[in-house]
Amino acid sequence: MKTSIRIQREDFDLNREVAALAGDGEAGAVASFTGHVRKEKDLSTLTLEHYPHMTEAEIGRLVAEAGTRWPLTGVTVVHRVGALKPGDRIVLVAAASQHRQAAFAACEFVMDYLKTHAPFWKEETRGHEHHWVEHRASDDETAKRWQK
Amino acid sequence: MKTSIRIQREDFDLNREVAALAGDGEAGAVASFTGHVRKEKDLSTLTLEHYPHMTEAEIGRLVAEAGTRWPLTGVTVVHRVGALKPGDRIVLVAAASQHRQAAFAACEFVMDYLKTHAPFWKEETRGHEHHWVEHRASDDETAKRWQK
Amino acid sequence: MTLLYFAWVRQKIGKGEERMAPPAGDVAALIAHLKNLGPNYADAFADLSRIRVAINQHHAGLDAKIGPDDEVAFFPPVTGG
Amino acid sequence: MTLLYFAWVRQKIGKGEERMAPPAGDVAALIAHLKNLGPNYADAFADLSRIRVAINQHHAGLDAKIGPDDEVAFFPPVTGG
Repeated sequence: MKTSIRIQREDFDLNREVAALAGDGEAGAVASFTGHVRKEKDLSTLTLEHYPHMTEAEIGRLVAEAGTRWPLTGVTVVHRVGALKPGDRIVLVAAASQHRQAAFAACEFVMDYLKTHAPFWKEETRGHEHHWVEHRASDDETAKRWQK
Repeated sequence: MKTSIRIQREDFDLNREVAALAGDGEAGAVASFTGHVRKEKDLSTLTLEHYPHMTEAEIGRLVAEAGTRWPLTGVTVVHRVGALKPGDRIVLVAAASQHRQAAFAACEFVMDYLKTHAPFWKEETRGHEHHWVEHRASDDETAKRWQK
Repeated sequence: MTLLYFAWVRQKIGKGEERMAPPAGDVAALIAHLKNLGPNYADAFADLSRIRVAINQHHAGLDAKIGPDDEVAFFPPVTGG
Repeated sequence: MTLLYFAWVRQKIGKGEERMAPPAGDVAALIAHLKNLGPNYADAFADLSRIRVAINQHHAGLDAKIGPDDEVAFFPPVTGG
């Protein structure tokens, strides 16, 4: 399974990421998820902090677990950090397989666990106010559906 | 709900399609699926034929149904026709929402029904042999899970 | 009535489109009529389990009624995506 | 022992990283030790339901044992993705 996990400030190129997973036809199905900064009243900046090294390690563990659950040919996770604006892309999770349902399930699984396990924190800037985004209990509930 | 359905010979730009759905932050979540021509022994070309007008109409009905089932801000479907090579992209289905699970479910729903309902046919070329791809009964089974 | 044929149905019949004024009835009656037009039609419609039908660009069954202004399409089970 | 703090835990304590040789024990004992170091620590650890822990870059619980060579991180529940 080809695995690529990157934490970076820069944006990513979806065409390139999906092409790398599809290869010359090794995978027939690529499911992707992109998370974007929502437009909200007065929100000017969303700043992402993370725990270097643990982030990559934790996502690596989630991706490896996905590889044991579904027949995947590759998984790519790119998560941005630093200051982002409404509409900016925050995260990409893409999973490739010969089987459509495996690609979808793995993509959703990695995304759900990334939300609950990967050490990132979002701080919102609204006018002169800064505040840390609260973790949502609903994300914990969503992730629980994958428990065996 | 922003809807874009296109049948075309040309490839598509994933960055542009996803950006159009995310807008300036109207949607926080975009789930995408791309189907690619698989590399198989002796397969040189996969040629796609369709039923013009019905294709767009049928996909439009699937997308409208998805819009009644999930809170979506937009859906884009691009399906290529003509002669494709291994690794080439065949289809894009992308669904945008404020909610991650809605985006994933709608994307998978549209893809499943497109496979069983949209009037496309694939012909494989292997050496000097041409043959029409057989419909897979497993696709019908997969689509049945969405029946209410 | 406009008749459309796609994929191997088109290849077996030898054309993609034709206009016709068949006897009134349902899709099954139309197919019975077509099968009498020649061995190419008889070959295309030899196994109805492999034939799908659309009327005016909506999927339909063999028992659907059709009239002179309808567009009726015959094709194999779809294989897109 | 290396201690790391992230997000508002970092802001309340006033630093992101420090080295320390606390008494041996589990994470809960370490937190009790830290809370005695000053009001900034006491504030950061006032509500343990809002604190998450990692030991050597693996999520861990308050009852996990820790030693002098460990990297222990404290942070709020995560909000990435």
